[in-house]
Amino acid sequence: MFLDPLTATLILSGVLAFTALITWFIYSVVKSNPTNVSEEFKEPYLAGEPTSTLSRIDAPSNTLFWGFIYGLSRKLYHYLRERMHSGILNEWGEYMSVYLGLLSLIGLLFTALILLRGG
Amino acid sequence: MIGLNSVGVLVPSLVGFAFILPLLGKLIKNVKFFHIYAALASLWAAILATYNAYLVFTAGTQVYPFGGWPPPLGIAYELDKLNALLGMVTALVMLAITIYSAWYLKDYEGVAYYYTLLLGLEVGLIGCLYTGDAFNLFVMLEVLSISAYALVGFYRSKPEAVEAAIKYGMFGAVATTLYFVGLVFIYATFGTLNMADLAFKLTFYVYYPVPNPFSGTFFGNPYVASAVALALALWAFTYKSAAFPNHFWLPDAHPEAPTPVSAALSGLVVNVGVYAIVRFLYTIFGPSAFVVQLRDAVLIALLVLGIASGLIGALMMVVQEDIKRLLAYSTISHIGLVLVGVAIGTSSTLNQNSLAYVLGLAGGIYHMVNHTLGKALLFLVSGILIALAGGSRKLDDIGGVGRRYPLVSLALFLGVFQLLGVPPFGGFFSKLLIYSAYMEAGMPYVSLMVILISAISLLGYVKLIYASVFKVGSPKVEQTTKVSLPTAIVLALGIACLVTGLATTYITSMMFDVVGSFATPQGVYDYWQSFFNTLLNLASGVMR
Amino acid sequence: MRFLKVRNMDINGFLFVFMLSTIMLNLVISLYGVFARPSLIKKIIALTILSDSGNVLAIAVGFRDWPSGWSPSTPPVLNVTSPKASDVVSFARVAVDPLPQALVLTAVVIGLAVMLFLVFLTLQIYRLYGTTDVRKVAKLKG
Amino acid sequence: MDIMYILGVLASALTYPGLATLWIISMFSEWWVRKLTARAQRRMGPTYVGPLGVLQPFADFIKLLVVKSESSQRYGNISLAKAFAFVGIGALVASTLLLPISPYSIYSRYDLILLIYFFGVWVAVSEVVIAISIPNPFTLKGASRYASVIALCEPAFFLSLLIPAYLTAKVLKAEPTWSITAVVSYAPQLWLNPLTLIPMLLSLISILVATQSKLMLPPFNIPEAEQEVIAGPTTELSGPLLALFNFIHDADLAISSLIITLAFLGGPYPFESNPALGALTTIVKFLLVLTVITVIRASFGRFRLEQGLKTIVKYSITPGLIGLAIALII
Repeated sequence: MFLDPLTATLILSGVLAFTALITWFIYSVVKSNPTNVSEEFKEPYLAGEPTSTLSRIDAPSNTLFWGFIYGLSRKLYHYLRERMHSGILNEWGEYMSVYLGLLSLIGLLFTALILLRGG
Repeated sequence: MIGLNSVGVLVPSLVGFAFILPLLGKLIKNVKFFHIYAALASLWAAILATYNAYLVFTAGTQVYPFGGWPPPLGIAYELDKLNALLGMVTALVMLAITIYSAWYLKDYEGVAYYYTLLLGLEVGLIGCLYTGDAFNLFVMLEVLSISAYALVGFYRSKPEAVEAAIKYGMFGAVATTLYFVGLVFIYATFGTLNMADLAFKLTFYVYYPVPNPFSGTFFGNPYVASAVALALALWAFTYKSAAFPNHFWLPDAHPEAPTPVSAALSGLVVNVGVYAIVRFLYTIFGPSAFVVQLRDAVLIALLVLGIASGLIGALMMVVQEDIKRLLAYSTISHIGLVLVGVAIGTSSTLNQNSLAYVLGLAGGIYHMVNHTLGKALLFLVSGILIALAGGSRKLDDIGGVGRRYPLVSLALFLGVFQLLGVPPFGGFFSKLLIYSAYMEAGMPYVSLMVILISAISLLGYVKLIYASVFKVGSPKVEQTTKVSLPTAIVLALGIACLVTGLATTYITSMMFDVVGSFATPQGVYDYWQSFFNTLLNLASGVMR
Repeated sequence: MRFLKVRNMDINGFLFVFMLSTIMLNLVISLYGVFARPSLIKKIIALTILSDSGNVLAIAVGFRDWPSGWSPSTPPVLNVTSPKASDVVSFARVAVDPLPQALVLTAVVIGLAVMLFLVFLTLQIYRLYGTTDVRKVAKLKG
Repeated sequence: MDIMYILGVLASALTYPGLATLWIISMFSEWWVRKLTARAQRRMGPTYVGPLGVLQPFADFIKLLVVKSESSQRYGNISLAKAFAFVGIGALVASTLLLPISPYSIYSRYDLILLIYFFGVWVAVSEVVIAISIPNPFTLKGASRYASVIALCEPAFFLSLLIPAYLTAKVLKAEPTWSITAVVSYAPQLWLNPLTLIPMLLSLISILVATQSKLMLPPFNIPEAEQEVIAGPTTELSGPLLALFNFIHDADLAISSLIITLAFLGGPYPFESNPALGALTTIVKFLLVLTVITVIRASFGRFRLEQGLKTIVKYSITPGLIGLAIALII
């Protein structure tokens, strides 16, 4: 049926919620076993190693996207963090004044254009 | 003849509420009084702003000339649907923030000054939005800025806070001064600073050149004046709205402020910059103004800047280790998206495809509202998490406090979904409008950039959710901290996020109305028409 | 350079253009000062120059009819108790425009507040960091 | 729009092309991929249940769901994981309704974006949340790896669907614009026109690589360290939850292949008028796409994460961008 995108999204969201509810219902009917929290499963699964081999269970959040940050875009991030967002007011000022210069240049070019055309 | 009305009374009464506070602070020592006082003042503002919005949406544009002076001579507030709507959202979110402050500062002694500044911030915000006078916008921008600088440096013995405040304040002062210089050029050439009057004169300049004392000189050339004024004003407004490359102050300033203030700064103050950009580029230097080529060039520059800030904000989110700093970069990213939305109105788009024009602007304004709700919510949640984790803002120290507070986590999820823009949250629909606008305008690569920005920012939000809800840490949970009041507030904001999505058909048509009131020739006509009506009424009163 | 031509270019016109150019130069120099000088104190001084240049520019805008004649403009005070229309017209021709002065008055007051605040922050920076060099005041980054 | 229509949509969400059909297709796709991979590696693959073991995935699924018990570790939040699993399944079902394969399919202008958000974003968010809600160093690695890949392959997926949509709107002036339905009806014409052939080819390459990476199939399921378990995000999942996660993953595979089949290979073309023959053609094309994906999967080794990400940029985003540039020019 042809709908406008907003209504279509709302209907599809309704379908999402409805299907999720139905799936949950089917799941709770089909699954008869209770949640098992026996001793065997209490610790995280570390391929057979005991938890004590690790100093911490979780990963520090800054290593979460190591591959994305250091693998893919190391140069980009180096530029963004060390050069651009250096925290030094004057280095920010360079970027800002370039932008101000750009806006002034647009204004100047426009004015020159108009005046040359004899406005 | 022009008595007190709700449009005119809101800002002055808030000024009164704000400036009596230091005096009361000397007299009354009970901290609770100030919490209640500030909440009541905010409630007053919220009721009035909502009533004003109701008035504008039912009865059309409202003009309030202060002191009964006819508008181009005196200052006037002019409310069309755009600023009425934004004013209502601002006042309501400020109400939530003020109530939240009562919890946040429950052990703090000097609350009188805090609330003076917070109410001053609200005065600045609503004043900036309501005013119909370009110079009054400058004054209100300064009121807003001074409150904001002071609130950023509120913890004045903390080196980082003072550093952030001076970094923000130093260039902020430059920005507002440059805007003032731009206004001088406008006044010299057009002889007026009233926005509606300017819109009128700029539209009809080609047909009826206005003579001015400097006609024929460089100084009095309207093209020169428009170019200078637009360049300087735009620089100042992009500074306030933190668009790349004027965004540097934001990730320093917003996290260092007290958390409720961060929510106000990130959710509301940046909106004022965008609002001013929109007002200048669509109402004053509107599509029918005589400086069309200049306007097109500026809009294309804004589009590029919007995409750049979106990308940089999203990329920088991924590497943050501080929860509030992560949210601050997310603000930059979203303001970029809003700018992408409102930068659609080049003359070629308008002439070839007015549907794209309306869609893009509606998407931009809608996204502004959505971002306000989502970002205020997330900052307030971050305040709760930080308090529970013993005061550290590091993502690692927060270490999954959220898993012990399911309602707070629920609010966090709602806010993240709003900002990530998944259906059926409001953030999705505003992005949908922006996508469709650029597809309609035959620029699908812009839509591609928007989806790239969204996809990269997914990483940042995953990091946020992971660190605050799922992480297995051993955080120092402050058992004594009661969080029922702030939890109720963030849940209310979360519900608001859902409602902006589920009621989207109404809200979208409302946004189209809003766009019609400030960006279409008819809307601009109405804008100066109501200005002239007020002028004529007052003038006939004087004659009598 | 037609667009730089002032009506009746005489000594006053020349002075007017000269003043405008000076103000523009001042604006640019002060912008350089704010953006490029490392010391916060120097930045604040440059900022003062910037806002004062803006104010002078505004005042200059208010001078009605200056470039054209030798007689200076008069203050915007109407010295006739019951003015006729002709009085108002001649007054409007010779009097200074009062509005820029009102604007400047407001801007000066606001500028004072901002400047005081920035000076206080700089003092606090000096207390906390022991320097006002912005290259060293950079704890927040990334 | 009346109540009967809504009821019809809901019924369709549960039967065809919704939940039930999706289950069958995705289990079958899993079998097809497993069998082909096994044969390519000179193994037998599933054989026990049903002819050629075709019912093996069904049996596995039911066994995991019904017989095994739910287990939770100390840090896990199993109910949240389940909630997001259901949401993920809901999102997949909702995205099947956008494909023009049933009388109750929903289409609108810009429904391309709806497809991306329901099929891409919601599913990705669900999978990530399922993984991190039961924390463990391996699941975290898996989840962060998945999120990193998604950050690049989501735009690539969008880009490669954008090209045929743009071409149908611009060259063929088809209505509704930017709709997957219009793309499906007009895709074969784009292949026949030499001007639009090149961007279509580029976007096909782009979407194949994007699908491969979106599903974390080899070569994109990258081990970070030697001792890492390959399971990645599913390390801590067991019993019914694992069944749900596998279902999401298989359904993701099935729908991706279906999208490629419909949007690029024209679905029932050239037998649109004959329902039976058309359905048969669609099925054959669907199996072809699955086979191609399996062949790519079987013939590559694994990449490290940064290699994988660079591959997406090189072989998915770059051809997509070139294709878009060509599409914008012509």
